[in-house]
Amino acid sequence: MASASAGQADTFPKLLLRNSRERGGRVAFRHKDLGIWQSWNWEQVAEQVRGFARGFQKLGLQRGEKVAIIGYNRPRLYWSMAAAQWLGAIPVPVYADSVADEMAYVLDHAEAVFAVVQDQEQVDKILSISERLPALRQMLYDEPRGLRDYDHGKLHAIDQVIATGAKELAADAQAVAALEQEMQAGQGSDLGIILYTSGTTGRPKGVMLSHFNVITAAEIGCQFDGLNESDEIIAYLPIAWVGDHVFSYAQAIVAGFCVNCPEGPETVIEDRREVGTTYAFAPPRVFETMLTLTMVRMEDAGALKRKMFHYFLGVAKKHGEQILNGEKVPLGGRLLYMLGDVLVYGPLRNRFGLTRIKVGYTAGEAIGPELFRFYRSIGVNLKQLYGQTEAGVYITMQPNGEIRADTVGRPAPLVEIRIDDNGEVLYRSPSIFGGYYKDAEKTAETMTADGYVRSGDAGFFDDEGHLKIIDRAKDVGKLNGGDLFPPKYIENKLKFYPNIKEVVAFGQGRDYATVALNIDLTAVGNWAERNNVVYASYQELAGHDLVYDMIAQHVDEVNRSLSAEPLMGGAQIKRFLILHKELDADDGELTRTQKVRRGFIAERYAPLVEALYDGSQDADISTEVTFEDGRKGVISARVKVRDAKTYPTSASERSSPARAA
Amino acid sequence: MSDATLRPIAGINFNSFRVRAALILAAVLLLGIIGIRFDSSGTLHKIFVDPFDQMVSAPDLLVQTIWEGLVSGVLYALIALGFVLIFKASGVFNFAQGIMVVFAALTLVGLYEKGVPAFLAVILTLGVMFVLAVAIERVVLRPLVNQPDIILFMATFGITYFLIGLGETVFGGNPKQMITDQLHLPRGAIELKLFGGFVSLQKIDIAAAIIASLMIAVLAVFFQYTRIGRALRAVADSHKAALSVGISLNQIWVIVWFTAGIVALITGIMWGARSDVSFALEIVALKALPVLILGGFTSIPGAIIGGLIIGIGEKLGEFYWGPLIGGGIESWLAYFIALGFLLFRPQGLFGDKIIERI
Amino acid sequence: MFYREAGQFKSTYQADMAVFPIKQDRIGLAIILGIAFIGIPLVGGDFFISSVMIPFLVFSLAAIGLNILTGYTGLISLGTAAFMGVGAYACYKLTTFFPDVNIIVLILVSGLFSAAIGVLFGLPSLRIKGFYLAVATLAAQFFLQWAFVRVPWLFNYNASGAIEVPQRTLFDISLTGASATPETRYFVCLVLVVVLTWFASNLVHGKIGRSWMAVRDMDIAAELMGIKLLNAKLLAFAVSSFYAGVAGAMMIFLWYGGGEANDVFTIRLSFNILFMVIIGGLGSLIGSFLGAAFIASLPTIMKFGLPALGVPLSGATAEHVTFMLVGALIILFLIVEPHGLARLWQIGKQKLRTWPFPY
Amino acid sequence: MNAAVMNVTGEPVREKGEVLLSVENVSLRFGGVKAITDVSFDIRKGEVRAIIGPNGAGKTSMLNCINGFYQPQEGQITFKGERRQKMKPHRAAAAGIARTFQNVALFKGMSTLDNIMTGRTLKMKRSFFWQALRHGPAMAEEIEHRRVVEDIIDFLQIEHIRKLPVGKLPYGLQKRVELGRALAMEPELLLLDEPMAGMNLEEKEDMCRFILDVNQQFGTTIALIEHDMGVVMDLSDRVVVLEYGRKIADGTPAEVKADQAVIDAYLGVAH
Repeated sequence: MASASAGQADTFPKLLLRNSRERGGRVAFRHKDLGIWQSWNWEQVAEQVRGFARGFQKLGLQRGEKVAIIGYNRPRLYWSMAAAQWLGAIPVPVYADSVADEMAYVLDHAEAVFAVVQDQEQVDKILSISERLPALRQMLYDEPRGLRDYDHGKLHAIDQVIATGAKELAADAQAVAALEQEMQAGQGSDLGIILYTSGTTGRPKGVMLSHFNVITAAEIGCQFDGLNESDEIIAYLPIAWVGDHVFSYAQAIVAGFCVNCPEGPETVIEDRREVGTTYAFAPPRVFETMLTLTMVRMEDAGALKRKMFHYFLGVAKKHGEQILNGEKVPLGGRLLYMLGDVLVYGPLRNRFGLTRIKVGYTAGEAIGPELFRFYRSIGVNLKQLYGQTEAGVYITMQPNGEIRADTVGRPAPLVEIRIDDNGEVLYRSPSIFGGYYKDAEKTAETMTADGYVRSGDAGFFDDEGHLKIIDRAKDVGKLNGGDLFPPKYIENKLKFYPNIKEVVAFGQGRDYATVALNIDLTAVGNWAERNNVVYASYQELAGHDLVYDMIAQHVDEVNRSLSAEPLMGGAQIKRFLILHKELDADDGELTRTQKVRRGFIAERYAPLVEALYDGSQDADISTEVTFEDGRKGVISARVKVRDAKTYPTSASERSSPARAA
Repeated sequence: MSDATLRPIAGINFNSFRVRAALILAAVLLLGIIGIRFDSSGTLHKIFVDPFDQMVSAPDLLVQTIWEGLVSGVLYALIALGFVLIFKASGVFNFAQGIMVVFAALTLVGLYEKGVPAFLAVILTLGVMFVLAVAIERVVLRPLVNQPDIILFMATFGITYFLIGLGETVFGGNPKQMITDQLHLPRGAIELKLFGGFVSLQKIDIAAAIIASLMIAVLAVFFQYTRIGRALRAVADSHKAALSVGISLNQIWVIVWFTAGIVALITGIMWGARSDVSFALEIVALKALPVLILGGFTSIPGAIIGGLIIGIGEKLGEFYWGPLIGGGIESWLAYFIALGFLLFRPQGLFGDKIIERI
Repeated sequence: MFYREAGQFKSTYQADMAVFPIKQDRIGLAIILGIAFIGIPLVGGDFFISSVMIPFLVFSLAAIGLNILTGYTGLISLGTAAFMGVGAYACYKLTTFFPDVNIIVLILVSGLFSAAIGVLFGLPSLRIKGFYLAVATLAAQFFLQWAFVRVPWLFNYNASGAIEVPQRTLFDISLTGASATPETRYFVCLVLVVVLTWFASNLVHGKIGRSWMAVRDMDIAAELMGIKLLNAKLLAFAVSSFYAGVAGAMMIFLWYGGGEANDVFTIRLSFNILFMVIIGGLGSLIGSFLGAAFIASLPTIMKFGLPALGVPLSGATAEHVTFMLVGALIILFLIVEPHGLARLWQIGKQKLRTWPFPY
Repeated sequence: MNAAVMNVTGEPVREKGEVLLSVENVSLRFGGVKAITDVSFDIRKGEVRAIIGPNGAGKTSMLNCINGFYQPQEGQITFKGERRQKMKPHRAAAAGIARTFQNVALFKGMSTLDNIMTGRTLKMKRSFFWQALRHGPAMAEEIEHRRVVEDIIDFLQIEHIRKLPVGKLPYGLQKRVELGRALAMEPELLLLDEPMAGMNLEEKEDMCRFILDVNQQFGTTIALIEHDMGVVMDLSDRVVVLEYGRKIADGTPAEVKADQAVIDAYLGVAH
């Protein structure tokens, strides 16, 4: 797939001018400001950017220099990217909420000579670190509030910079020509942008992407989902993040659709509802919050309404996804769903601001299948995507009709994927980055000789060629037999059962995998009530044979699914036990964000872990616990250990993983 | 904060306003006098000179007119009294007061017609008025507590409609005769020879004046010397203060509405004795409103004096000037008199000074 | 439930300040107008049109007038019926003086006379407030009512005291008089009401409406904003009386037909219109329509509804019971929803907008 | 980049202009009660003038005299060279005096937006006829003023309550809306009657910032009554101190703070 516009318009400023010519009257940017959606069409945007570029030029910006851009999603900040690119300078968007120290590092490392910022807060932040930024020459700001009395020697209002630039261009034909020349000098292969990744370890790394990289990535996305100039997106994610850069800047310019900037971070939901975006992106937690709020609010509704609501959610669960996928659904179900659409789904989508949604994406972390299916069942075409900054975002995508909750889809167009021996996902495409800025060593570590990029994630392809991400590659361990042991993957599989609340998987350096788990007291308690199981405490319920039977079934199902997956068959659970107490952050067993602390638990419950591996049928344990009122006590129990059935690994281990065309 | 100072509406610019008004009045008079001199058709003469001529030349008629005005004034005052009682204690502008008068009279007559002895009927009617007070407190006031004044005002419209409907349903819509004799009220007239003419005073009117005075005296004693009376006065100042006396607001409302009911019954008897008992009285009862404007919503003496001014004023106006413009001006003259006063004292003759704070 | 507000954004202040910013509301309004202009004439019988719809429209207009004064400006008036009467008699006199001028023009012009009288009786409002003012407006009510009977010039010295509605046409269609069909009269009423409602809506949504509400909510602060209290109040009286006057003219010329003019503009009618405004909702134009529909239809419902329910009542008793029930209903209504039908409407609309959520 | 070059210029030195308003020997009585006795002071263009004093000192009465709500029996008030003893409040508004109230005096039934739009009333000239049409010139005018109001809303950061009825807003926000309404009049002299009464610390800080911003960005002259001495000392250029309706001190915050009469009357009292 060759870039359609690569010939003539191979940089963003050129694309911008193309938009101005071809769809000049269409709205390009909107910003909720002063009570209404202030709008600019492509022609106006092109004029603004042209003036901005001239303003930059006058302030002394040179080809190849870096411009730091800091702030919330604002049209003028996006324009500053285009204006910098116009002159061949490189925009470096920076996370606005990063602390001064981190910002100082990025600005210094990028050798930014200009900083374009949103408001006084950012101006102050940069002033506070200015002695560490010897290269910084000029600062521009978008919102003048509070900045009136600042020394304006090297501080400029964007408005004014654009206005002066535009005025000069209007008066001086020569300047126009010179500016035109500057823009024409730019090429697709030029460095277009540097995006700093907020590394979980170490200093942020500057990912260098050329115009060609970003345009290619944008085209991949646009063609995959058929995005065009009539689409609307709301830009609310950090501008320094590759997703926002590709969705809200690159794709908007490539496809010519409209970017809507919300009034502020706290009004995003409201603003999204007003705009009614057709193309949306949100991390899973956003979707989760919306669903939780929905459920909480519905609790306050009248009994009849609540009943109706849940009834139709049931209908949606049964038929919704099939209808969305275009599968066959019995007429009765279809009619019920239509009714439900009038009464529940339509209004819900409306409240979420997703009425006009064409496609929505979630990425960043694994989304719970329930959550994912909920949105799809009410008619929101939600998809998952797997991507990285280094890839220019896209690695895998979910084509319509092939959308699963548990995989991240097929390799994106133009992307090749290879699974390394240790399970790590490697990828190659025209949109991958050119290297880390000023860090050849890291670049060499990440890029293979044949041009693949190491993702750092472990994964595998299932039978249908869909990629599954298991875990961070460095967290995936090995059993003594050499089989892969992905603890988080096993744990998540079990945790998707409502009866199971927490799971800890053991197996690193052992012969086989085992798990210790917590049942969910609410869910299992309900079950117990229905099945006349009498219990007095969590401990008693957890030790009940029928409960063990039930959990054994879940474990069995998980084993069966593991056995069917390549590379995972060896990680089947051989033995499990149900812990006699709930894991608790107060006891240090969970982190405050409710993640299990595997090592600590292994230590604390050493006798139980021992029992999992020495073949005994039960084990005694006494643990110190902290009660809610702060008192400490000791719980002793005899915990049963069960064997679980394992299955022969059916799928042949694939030596050569699927490759994308 | 304490230096939230007061702006007496009629304070600072009152003087100038009064001066201006006096000037205007003087100018009108002057113009009138000049006009009379050049007045060929005599219209101005008829307005400004003739009536006074008549007053002087036939003082007996004047006295008669004033007496009649006085009597109807007393009745207006009695209705207004009921208003004031309720407004003072509960802040409710009780539009239904006029209808309560009719309703009470109708009940009394109705009961008598059903064969109940006259005085027992009076007691029973009092009982009905008490039940009415309790019902209004329970059904109307209690659920509407803390609502804006206008809502309570409208609710009393509802009461009015309800009482009209109830009264007519139970006792029929036809006018009835008041049982004057049975209640041993005097009949007939006393003829006084005065200024060379005769002035006729209806005995019932004299009785009305006496009974009204008595009732006002009783009320005054009640307010001055009984615990409940003091509580009622307290509640007019502050609801909290009333609670500290140990009487619940709800009780006070019942008492006040009952008191207003008693006043209504007495007014009804007096009025009924002078004319028929029917809901046509409703419109006449509205006359209590200008009386209230004049006297102020919260002043009992105001209600009395206002009633007398309105009564006498409208009779004089009707008798001496009414014929000039077609007669029947009694229906609106009272309002204009009140309006005239109001422009000078927006809070009424005896009303509390309106204070604006900012 | 029916609201799909996602995607309805405003990119100009003009759109943002629209009276009906939500598309579904505009559709709803169009449907209502469609029913009023097409549906009712097609479906409704003569009786329905002349004894339900025309009264409803006339009362609605009067209620809008009073609502401008009481709901928006906070001045209580008990003289609405009298101002309506001024409109009716002015219209009558105008038809005698200008027999060739179109009756619709005359109806509108007669509103101006009413406005002038309204201003006159509104003058005391500068110094008088609240209930005092309400009582002062009674002066207007009784004086004008008296004038309608006692000033023979007003009814052209007609012996019966009645005024007669002359036959007037537009494009050869009789609009008024005996030969005018209920449908024609209904259309004239409807057009007048729709146009005047639109004007009223424009006024209350702009500078003038804000001045009125400012005077209502906090007159001292309003004065310090530079609003001249007397001007704002008199303007409210003028506009209010204009609407009442037009409604009165419509009442006689398009509904009653003259004969009873001297005893319809009574204080009872003033109260009824005040009821409409309060039960409909103070400070709401929609409320004026709802209130008019409620109060105007209540007696009719009682009259025909009770026998239908199997409560046998003789004519007179029925009337008495109706009175009682109306009184009781008013009290009940004030207890249940003191802010009127408009508030119920608002709540219902809000529920639909947040559907399926309860809030 | 050189930090010094781009630094804040520090507390800007305000040029105190000519006298904008002067109060000369003003006395105000209510019946026999003297609220203000023979008070004189002036307010200069561009300054923040504080009026302080114990409860009942006549501070609010003073403001009421300045904006014409009360007419003093004696003395004169000169505003922009125009000398007068009497003035109607709406005339004061037209002359360029706006104010806020100690107990918020908003139009409770209206939205934040409409409340602030009310402040533009004097500047809106379109006739009744156009208003009734609400199209063409009337709409254009409405939009023009809406823009100004939106700037104020943005300035005071009350975007999120733009369309809510003010009656239900928390107190702190109501105070802010009231300030917005006064600002919408584009006054030359802004009278603030205890702008921070009843606010929590954070709200007070916000309000202080707004007041300073108004003074600096728009150059509005401000006279304010305030009880919080810290606020008064921080905000004001000059302070006049009243006690029992008489002036007992007048000067810079530092001077007033050191004045013995003031200490006795006011500062000495535990607050």
